[in-house]
Amino acid sequence: MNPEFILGLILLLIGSAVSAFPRPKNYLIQLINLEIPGWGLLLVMLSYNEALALFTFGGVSALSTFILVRVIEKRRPI
Amino acid sequence: MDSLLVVIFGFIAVIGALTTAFNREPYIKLISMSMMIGGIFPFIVDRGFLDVAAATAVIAPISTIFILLICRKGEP
Amino acid sequence: MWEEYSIGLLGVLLCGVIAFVALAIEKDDLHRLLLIDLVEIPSLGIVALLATDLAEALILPGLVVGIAELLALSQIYLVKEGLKEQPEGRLHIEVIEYADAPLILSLFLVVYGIILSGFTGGGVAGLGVVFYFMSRGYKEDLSLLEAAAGISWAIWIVSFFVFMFLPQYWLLAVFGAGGGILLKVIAKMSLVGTMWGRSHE
Amino acid sequence: MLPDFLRILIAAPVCWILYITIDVYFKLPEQGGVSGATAIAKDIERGGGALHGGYMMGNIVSSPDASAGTLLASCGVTAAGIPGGLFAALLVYIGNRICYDPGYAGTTGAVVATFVVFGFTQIGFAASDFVAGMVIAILTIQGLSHSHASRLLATLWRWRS
Amino acid sequence: MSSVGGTPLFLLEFGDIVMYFTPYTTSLFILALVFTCIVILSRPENQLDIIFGSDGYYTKETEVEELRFRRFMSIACGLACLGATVTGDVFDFTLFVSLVGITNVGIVAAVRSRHVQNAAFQYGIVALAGTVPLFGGAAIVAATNGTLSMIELSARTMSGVPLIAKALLTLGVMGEGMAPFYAAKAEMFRAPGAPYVIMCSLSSLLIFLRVVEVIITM
Amino acid sequence: MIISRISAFISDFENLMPLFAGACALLFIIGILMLPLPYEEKQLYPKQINRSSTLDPYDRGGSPFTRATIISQYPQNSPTAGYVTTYLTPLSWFLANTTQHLGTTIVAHPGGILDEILYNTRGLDTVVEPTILFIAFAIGSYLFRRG
Amino acid sequence: MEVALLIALSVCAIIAAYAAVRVVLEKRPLRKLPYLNVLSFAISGSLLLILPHPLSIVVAVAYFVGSTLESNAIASTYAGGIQKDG
Repeated sequence: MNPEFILGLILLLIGSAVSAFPRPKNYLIQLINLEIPGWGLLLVMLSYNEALALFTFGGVSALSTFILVRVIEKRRPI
Repeated sequence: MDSLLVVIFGFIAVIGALTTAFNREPYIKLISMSMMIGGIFPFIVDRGFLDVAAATAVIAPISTIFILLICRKGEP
Repeated sequence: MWEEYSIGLLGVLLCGVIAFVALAIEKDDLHRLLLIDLVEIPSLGIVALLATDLAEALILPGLVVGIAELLALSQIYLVKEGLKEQPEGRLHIEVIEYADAPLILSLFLVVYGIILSGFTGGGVAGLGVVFYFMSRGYKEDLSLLEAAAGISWAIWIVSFFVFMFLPQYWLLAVFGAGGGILLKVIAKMSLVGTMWGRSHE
Repeated sequence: MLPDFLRILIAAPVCWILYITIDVYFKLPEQGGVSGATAIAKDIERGGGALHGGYMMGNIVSSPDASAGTLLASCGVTAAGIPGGLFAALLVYIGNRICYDPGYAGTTGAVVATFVVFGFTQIGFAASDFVAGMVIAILTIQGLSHSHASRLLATLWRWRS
Repeated sequence: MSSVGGTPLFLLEFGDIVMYFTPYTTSLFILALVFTCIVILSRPENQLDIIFGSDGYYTKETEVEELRFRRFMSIACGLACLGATVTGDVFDFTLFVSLVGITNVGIVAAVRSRHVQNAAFQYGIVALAGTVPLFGGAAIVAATNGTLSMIELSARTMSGVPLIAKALLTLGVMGEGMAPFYAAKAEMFRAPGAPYVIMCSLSSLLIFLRVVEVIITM
Repeated sequence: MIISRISAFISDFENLMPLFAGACALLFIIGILMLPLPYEEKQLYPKQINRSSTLDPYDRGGSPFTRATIISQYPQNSPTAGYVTTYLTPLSWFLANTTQHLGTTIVAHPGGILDEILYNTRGLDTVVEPTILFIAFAIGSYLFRRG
Repeated sequence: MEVALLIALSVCAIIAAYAAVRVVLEKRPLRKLPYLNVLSFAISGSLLLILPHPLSIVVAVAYFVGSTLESNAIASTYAGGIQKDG
């Protein structure tokens, strides 16, 4: 149980709670909230020294943000 | 890492996450998220994964710029 | 015997419960799509708790697969809602429009991605390409990319059979596999970037 | 050999003078480099500050200027001596290109700071003192009171012009 | 190895992943193979609608490209079924099942009708959510037993696979195999290219049958 | 009748998603209740961390073109397992001899333990994954081009 | 770790914590950015001091430039971007 692990779990829980029930409820807020559990998972991976997985996760989560932005942008107004 | 430093950086990350989570303004959320990421970086560097840290530092703002595309432009 | 594995599993499963409850009561389709992105995180978390090299070998491709399925679903969503109007798709600020930020950053990411190779390199380099396309509003013919993806898939399959049936040539197969997957993932991800523009023709 | 805290407290004003001089010399307080910097300046002026000081603070926020050059150069000297500092200067130049800035202030600051910090290491200071000193120096401008800091910077700008 | 499917007749080894052909899995494999061949060979006919009250009729226009795409997806689905029926590794099985899921989404989504597109989207969401229990179940199996190979797992005298992992795997397969619920609209079966829709149902049936064997064996 | 009502509920595909998500949530809660799960210490491909090595998080022993010992499931099926783990390209050889903290870059470059697992011993997994990628992008680009 | 490094690191970390508190307490988004700037100065200083190695320079610069770019983009987008003249 190292500090990264505990911190990661805290961020994971906060993040998934607020991105499951965003407030105010719109797509932009939910998309921003989605970043928090991502960074939490990154810390959990860090605590197990899974550097390559962490790295790939960083890149891929940015890409998935882009994909979701593309959908939301086409669906204006938010 | 020293336990004092762990507490401080953990505090920055958690307080950043909480502000990101419970604020209602998109811009303030993005600023707080940047703060949270600042708290997380020392942990990555402390493990000695310098290449991962450098690349992640470049990727994080790109992700923010993607999100800025849908923040309403010119509107506080 | 509440050791670290069980505690981690508790946290990750709680996240899963929260996400699935939200998914169960959600009615709006786009919110569902966003929640699906959330639900992926606990599943990766459960795998990450395995804490061996095997865990990483299971996470890496799982990530790439997750994003591919997300892309397919988002495209189905756009088609089903009939959303075709042009998004503006550009950010009118100095850093993107005038500065060299997109060029330098994407160059860095692409070069570094090619050095990395494999799934990781593909993801990183693909991100660089997507960022460049996004900021410059560039459009490219899709057919070239698809051909590249097909060829790289074939390279990878050949390398797989070399590994399985001609193990003495493993060195060749490592390079074939790494390069093939790199090319494939970059090509697919750049497809995302070109889709940012208007639809073909 | 001075005690540790005292060395940091001496390093802070040295860094402060260094980066303020270079920033004012390269006319950072004249106008905002990007629209974000201008907006920050206007916001600070509305909060009771001075416009030209606000421009400088906005420019510091939105691109790596001499203060960043000083910080990163002293980081470089801490890690690898003079070559580290010059390498940091090169990276700061690239960073300036990324952030839509001509890059004179940041690079000059980094190069000058490399030699200043190296000079101080010869008389018993540690390069890491300058990292902490620079953080304290930037705290006095950006982190304590925006209105007072911007008025101070505007006064300095009036002398320059 | 003793399992419900009988003793393996033949093992096909790809490194750590061993495909095993017991009588049970072999029969599923042959079924999948036959249907894949049917899909490859079948030429979907054009559908005729008779105008009521007269002798006239017209042919429903469908694009060649759409049919070709759906046929490609069906073939891929058949190949995925082939893999899913014989693979001897839990994680590999989950991957093949998610491949079946995404190809089924493709088969449904290619139809140009808003209603069907909506069904495809809903099914796609279920399929993507289904990967969560699938991967989770496989990871729990690996963590509690230290192996992913079904042959190893069935060779253990005392089964160490927790019940929750089995339940997660089953639920995941149910999520991926929900295609018939979405395709079971009359218009889908009446639409041109119906053999491809039957492929959906068949693949779901096959992966259901296979997951039963997997969880009993473990 | 209750059965007809259930079948009416299920036949509307809008309702299936909430049903499935609810089932997943329920199962996860059951999973939490069953929790302290025993973690098997004897895992395949275990991690060893050697902080002083230049290949830091991925140092699995061995020098180039020798065999490392890999704890895989069926060692007899992969006769060359262990060579890829120790292999370093010239670039990564240079990096490994120069600096201490670039272990991730070195392992992501061709060669290394993850390439061993992904391409060699568990290659079939990796065959399926690019195929999923391929299928998903085929669906996306087909729908995009059709407009 | 040397004493000088440790003290410098503690100074950086405490200033980072102070800046974080100020970021949270400030109400207006544009006024938060200078405090965020202090935070990123402190963090990039401590990144190097945690592990003084030549490669850490790259990490510190990458983090600093990334954070600056982010602030720049946020501020410019908030301000409305490039004003079209004429």
